[in-house]
Amino acid sequence: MVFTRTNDASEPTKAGRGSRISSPLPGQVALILFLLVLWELASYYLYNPFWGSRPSLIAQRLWQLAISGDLWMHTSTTLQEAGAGLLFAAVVGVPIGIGLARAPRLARLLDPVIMGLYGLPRVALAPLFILWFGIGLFSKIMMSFTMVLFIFILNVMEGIRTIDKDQLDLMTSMRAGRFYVVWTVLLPAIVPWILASFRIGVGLALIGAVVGELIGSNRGLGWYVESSGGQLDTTGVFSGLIVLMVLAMLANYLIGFMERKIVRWR
Amino acid sequence: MVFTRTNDASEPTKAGRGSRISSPLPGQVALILFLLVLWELASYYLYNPFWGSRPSLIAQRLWQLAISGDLWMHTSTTLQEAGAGLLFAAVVGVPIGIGLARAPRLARLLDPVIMGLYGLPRVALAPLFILWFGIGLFSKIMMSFTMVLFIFILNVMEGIRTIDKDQLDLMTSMRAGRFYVVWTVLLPAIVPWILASFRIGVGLALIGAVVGELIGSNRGLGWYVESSGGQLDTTGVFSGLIVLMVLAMLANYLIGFMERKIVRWR
Amino acid sequence: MAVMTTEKRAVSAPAKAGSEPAGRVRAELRDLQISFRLPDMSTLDVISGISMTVSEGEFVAVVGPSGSGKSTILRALCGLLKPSGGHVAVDGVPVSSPPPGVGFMFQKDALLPWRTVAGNIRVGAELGGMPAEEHEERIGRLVKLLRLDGFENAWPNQLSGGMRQRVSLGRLLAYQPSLMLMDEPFGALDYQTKIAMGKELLSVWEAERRAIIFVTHDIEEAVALADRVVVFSARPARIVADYKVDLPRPRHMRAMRSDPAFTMLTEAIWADLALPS
Amino acid sequence: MAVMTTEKRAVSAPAKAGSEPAGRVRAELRDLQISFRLPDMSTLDVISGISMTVSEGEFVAVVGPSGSGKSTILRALCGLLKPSGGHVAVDGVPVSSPPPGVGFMFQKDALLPWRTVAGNIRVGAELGGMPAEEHEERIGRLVKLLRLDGFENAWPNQLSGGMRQRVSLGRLLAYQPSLMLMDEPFGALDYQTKIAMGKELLSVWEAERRAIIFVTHDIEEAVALADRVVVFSARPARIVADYKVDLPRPRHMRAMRSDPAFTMLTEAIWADLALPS
Amino acid sequence: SASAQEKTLKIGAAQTSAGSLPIIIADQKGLLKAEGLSYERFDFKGGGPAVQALASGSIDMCICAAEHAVRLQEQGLGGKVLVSLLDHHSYALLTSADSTAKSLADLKGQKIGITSAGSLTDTTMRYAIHKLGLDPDKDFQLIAVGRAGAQQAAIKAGVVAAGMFTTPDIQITLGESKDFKIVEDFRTLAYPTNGLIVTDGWLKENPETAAKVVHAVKTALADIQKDPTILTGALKELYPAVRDEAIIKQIVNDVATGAVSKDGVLSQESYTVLDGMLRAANADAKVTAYDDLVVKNLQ
Ligand SMILES: Nc1ncnc2c1ncn2[C@@H]1O[C@H](COP(=O)(O)OP(=O)(O)OP(=O)(O)O)[C@@H](O)[C@H]1O
Ligand SMILES: Nc1ncnc2c1ncn2[C@@H]1O[C@H](COP(=O)(O)OP(=O)(O)OP(=O)(O)O)[C@@H](O)[C@H]1O
Ligand SMILES: [Mg+2]
Ligand SMILES: [Mg+2]
Repeated sequence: MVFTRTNDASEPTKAGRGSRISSPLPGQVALILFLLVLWELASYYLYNPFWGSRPSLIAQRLWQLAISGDLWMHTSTTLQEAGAGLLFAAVVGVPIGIGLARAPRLARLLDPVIMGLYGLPRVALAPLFILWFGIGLFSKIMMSFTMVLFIFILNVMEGIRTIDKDQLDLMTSMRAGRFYVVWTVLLPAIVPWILASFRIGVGLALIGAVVGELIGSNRGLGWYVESSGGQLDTTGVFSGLIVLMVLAMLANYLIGFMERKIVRWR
Repeated sequence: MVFTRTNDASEPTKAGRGSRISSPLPGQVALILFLLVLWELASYYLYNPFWGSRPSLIAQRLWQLAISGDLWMHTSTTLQEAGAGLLFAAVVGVPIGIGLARAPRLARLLDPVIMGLYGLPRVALAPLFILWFGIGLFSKIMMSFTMVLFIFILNVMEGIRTIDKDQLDLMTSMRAGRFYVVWTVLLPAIVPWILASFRIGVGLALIGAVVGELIGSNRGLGWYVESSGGQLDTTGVFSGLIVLMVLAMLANYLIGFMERKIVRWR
Repeated sequence: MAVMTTEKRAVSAPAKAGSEPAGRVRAELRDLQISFRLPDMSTLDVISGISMTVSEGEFVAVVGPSGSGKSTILRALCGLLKPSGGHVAVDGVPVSSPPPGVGFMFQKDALLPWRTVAGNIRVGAELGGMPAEEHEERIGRLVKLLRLDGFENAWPNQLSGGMRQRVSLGRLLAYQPSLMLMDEPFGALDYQTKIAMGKELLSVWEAERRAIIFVTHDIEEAVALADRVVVFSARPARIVADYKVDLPRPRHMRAMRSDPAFTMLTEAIWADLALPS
Repeated sequence: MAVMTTEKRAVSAPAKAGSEPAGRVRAELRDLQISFRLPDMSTLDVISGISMTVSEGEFVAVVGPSGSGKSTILRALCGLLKPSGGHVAVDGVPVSSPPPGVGFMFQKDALLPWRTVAGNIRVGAELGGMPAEEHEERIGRLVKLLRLDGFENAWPNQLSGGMRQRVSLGRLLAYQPSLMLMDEPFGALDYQTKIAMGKELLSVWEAERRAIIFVTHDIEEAVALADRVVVFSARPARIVADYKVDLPRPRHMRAMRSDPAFTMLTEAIWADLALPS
Repeated sequence: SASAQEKTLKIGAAQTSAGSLPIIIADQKGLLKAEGLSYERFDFKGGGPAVQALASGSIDMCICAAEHAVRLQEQGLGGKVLVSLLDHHSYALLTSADSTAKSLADLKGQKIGITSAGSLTDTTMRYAIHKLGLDPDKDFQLIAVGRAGAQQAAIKAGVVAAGMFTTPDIQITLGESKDFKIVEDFRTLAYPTNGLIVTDGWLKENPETAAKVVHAVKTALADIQKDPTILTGALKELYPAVRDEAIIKQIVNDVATGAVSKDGVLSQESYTVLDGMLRAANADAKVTAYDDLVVKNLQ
């Protein structure tokens, strides 16, 4: 028998809770459709579509791209780059964050170096990225990775500081090993921080992949956007951007889904 | 009489605590000097300085720039852009995050739109940025701002979900007004999340400013780096990068200082 | 030594004690049902049909087994929980959100860790609508009354468990509710402190004739403080008994303990609680 | 009905009770000093010179005013706090980090909110080094013993205060410490549950002759359960008295209450506590 | 049979530019294949990253301005122009149609949009301003704006007075909107805008491949001279988004007449301009001698 906190006696302070069951999807779709219609109308009456294109043109373009197979090629390229970068950043960043939080002296020593590295604009490091990682998939993954890595490190470090001291003391009192504490207390406690990092990371991973593609590539959504821009093809630019937006939205749904799976106790 | 939790009876689980008093600065400086020496040596023996320049060359360049006054001009430009963008993002993002967290139905409706906007690579929007915000300081601030805004929104939203339900219920039971709850419970509770956002935001604000300087400027560290890069002047690139790193480090010190001032109760 | 009548009511009969002091009815529960839904769509019935009223100036203690639903009832009275069935009213108005004048002291202290002792008490003062210029004086008085002198500026994590509970009590008193819901307010206190706090509570209550619903595990404490003691059964909670305590006030707990009437009442409650449910 | 000797010791004399059962000394405090530094560089003296020993198989209750330093002493014994002066040893070894075999039940329940009832109890089993294949059976037995049947898979936020405390107790028992430090373990329980839990605790203790240090506010509970009752003064804490309780076991709390010897001892402790410090 | 050992060249382009057209034609006409070659093109964010990728060996050759070969030599990495692709400048300065300015000189004191600092547009503007006897830093403000879309936006928004556009942006901009006009056309200027740049190291290791590439590209250049209309197909591959036939025609015309190199040999005339520009940007620049910049034995 498993309990959830939802009940027929829903509490007024959590008015939203009940509606978790009723899907928010219809509303969201309606809102997006509404915005698209607004955009379409604006492009007729308010501005020259050269600047912002027009949903109907974009839809047409996406359809062409889909038929030619280019859409999938570009999308899957960017998705691989951003996805791999994001996951890799999580896998590396969370342990580093935990390690630094548990070794505060080391953390304080490394603090300025970490922040310094973080503050580096990756775009300017493009040559080094090309030198180190070539111009293939890997250099874009690394670009995504370095954009997102620090998010995980910094969020996890701050998250660990907020952990209830009593829970840690209790573990200490029972002589729990380092890994047991990490697994039983630290990781579950920072789940919200990790989830927030993923949410933040999605956008940055995409930006990283796009920046990587700007620096040197021949495929991917970033490349497509840049190349369209070079031909003053606004519809192409916005088609690429729309696909990027859709990717970000889908990733967010996935994260929300994971959150509901993982955080059942809240 | 004010209490702090530090005591002569320091607890073993918080071994690092005592050393908060002893400044970490000497160690940090030593580490950085060590890395610089390593870099210098590597540039002689391991690689062509075309790729990574050399600290001594960079120091020389920075000295020249400082004397000519260019260093300060570029630095202050970028600092203004990134600083204003970061602060503006905090001022706008925190209330939006709180608002969305307290209106979960609205938040769920807007969720995909927000994530979609967040996933947009700003670089690709350069023409729109120029149309909307011109090419002055303001457009760079907006670039920084849009990079960092979502960090605050997303972190704050997730932070509010972690708040102790009992504290909120208690406020509800005493019929506390919306603003009272925000001021007394929500804001203090999400201070760690806001601080983490600032830490993450520093790097992104700098990146935003640098990207902004790529699309309409004739000064700033990003401009200087780009300009040097275009001429394959690696020393120029790294001089600019070093200054950016130093800015990130200083900002981090400032945040750490603020944290100690604000979170006295932990 | 003390005059006492022990009135035992049938479980099914609604408590009539409330109407006797001829006071206005402050809180009313009628056929209250509260259940929590389980994910397998089965239901955990916590409260199944409880009815009781609390009148102006009445001090009602509630005792019952752990997990029987005492805290849940207070939450429902305060509008923090919508019951699945039945009627909850405060001052005649059906409860949907926290009613004015109702103060709730949680079982957990729920102190704000970023506020000092004085700061946490101030929350009550601020929300109780006390004029701002009186805050300092009032907080000072409460700190003294709660024996927290010297700790005004301490952070909650620097306090012992009992001290935290007293701060929470201080916040409630600063709020000056006319109907006080108290969930084991003295649970973490030693006897001496408990008695001192009980005395203070009684003096506040007697001076202003507030209504109090007081959940406790300590039967003697219940009898020593309250006008009525309501005994809950184990989950699903029903009212097993509703005793009227007619001991004269002011009461002296140590002295009462040797009073056979006092002993008889506590024994009776004891026996009620020991019933298998 | 019961043979009882009340032994009152001088405050300054070290407790000798520990040596009498001829058991090995498990825990020893010698001239313990604990103080917290205040930011104005003044010092809050919480413990100033406490000495006591607890021997194998001994059940020692500690009572004292709220904020006197009872929890602090347990923290020092468990190595969670380095005292500013004096000597703390467990099994003859000076304590610097938590010693093996020592289990500490905190005053706050400190449950992991992301673990179910069974999961929280399992923490104790896992860290107590019990073979993995015995976990399920042991947890099942504890859940039953703690009357938490049906709530194995409930999350902590779905439990009442008393249920949470019992889960915390379950975690301690699953850890199977040979020296148990218990900080108000029954504070949130009603009498009936408290007695049932006390009985279970005693049966564990009697079966395995573990040593127990048991902080409580309930004097009767202390006398009913313990071999010795140590009475603390208000802060800065000193030992006011150290009583040996020679009531025969097994003890029946309800029955004992009417025993004049029991009453005498509780009255004596009461008087000690009422002393102005 | 050739496809069995077909060697794939990685060619970087400083950006999607007309300089790629001869290579695309060499590919479309099967000239590369005939040499046992194929290629994969990578687009870079400007010449800097492309040259750095070249120097790191990530790509075999790059379609870049000859000045980058000079810079590679400066850095001791050895850069050579294997074949010249475009030997006239490709940029023009556009301003809004209602501007009264007739030439660059009329824009004195105003803001001019260049693509990015340190880029060809930057050096070109400095060179041109120097030629007018003015100071590029005092008499003008050169603003890094980015590519054509941003330039259009900047001119539209009035934040710059004029901006630098390249082929095909010039033709598209003028063809699609009546809001712009050319105020200064640099496309008549001899300049080694694009060549296939390689490093000395690569050349030493791949002399045969280099010869094959030179042969294929030179043949393509000759084909263009014979029949400029073959550019149309290449254009459509390079700029699929450009669909207006009139604009395509205009581009083909502009590229075929003058812009594209006739024989793939870096001309002395364009080298002289390059030398002048580099010195305008930096008075004590060490400009590589003509003979060190070209690959003699393959010409
Ligand atoms: N959110 C919830 N979801 C599911 N069950 C709940 C929830 N809240 C409370 N319960 C259940 O309701 C019952 C009553 O809880 P309540 O806190 O009212 O008990 P209580 O009488 O106050 O007990 P105690 O004396 O131990 O504090 C318990 O069995 C508890 O498990
Ligand atoms: N970290 C700390 N910093 C400052 N003072 C502290 C700290 N921890 C405890 N104290 C003080 O030490 C004293 C003793 O605390 P302790 O928790 O040991 O009391 P206790 O005897 O367990 O009381 P209770 O019965 O209320 O739980 C208290 O006055 C408390 O304010
Ligand atoms: Mg309760
Ligand atoms: Mg305590």
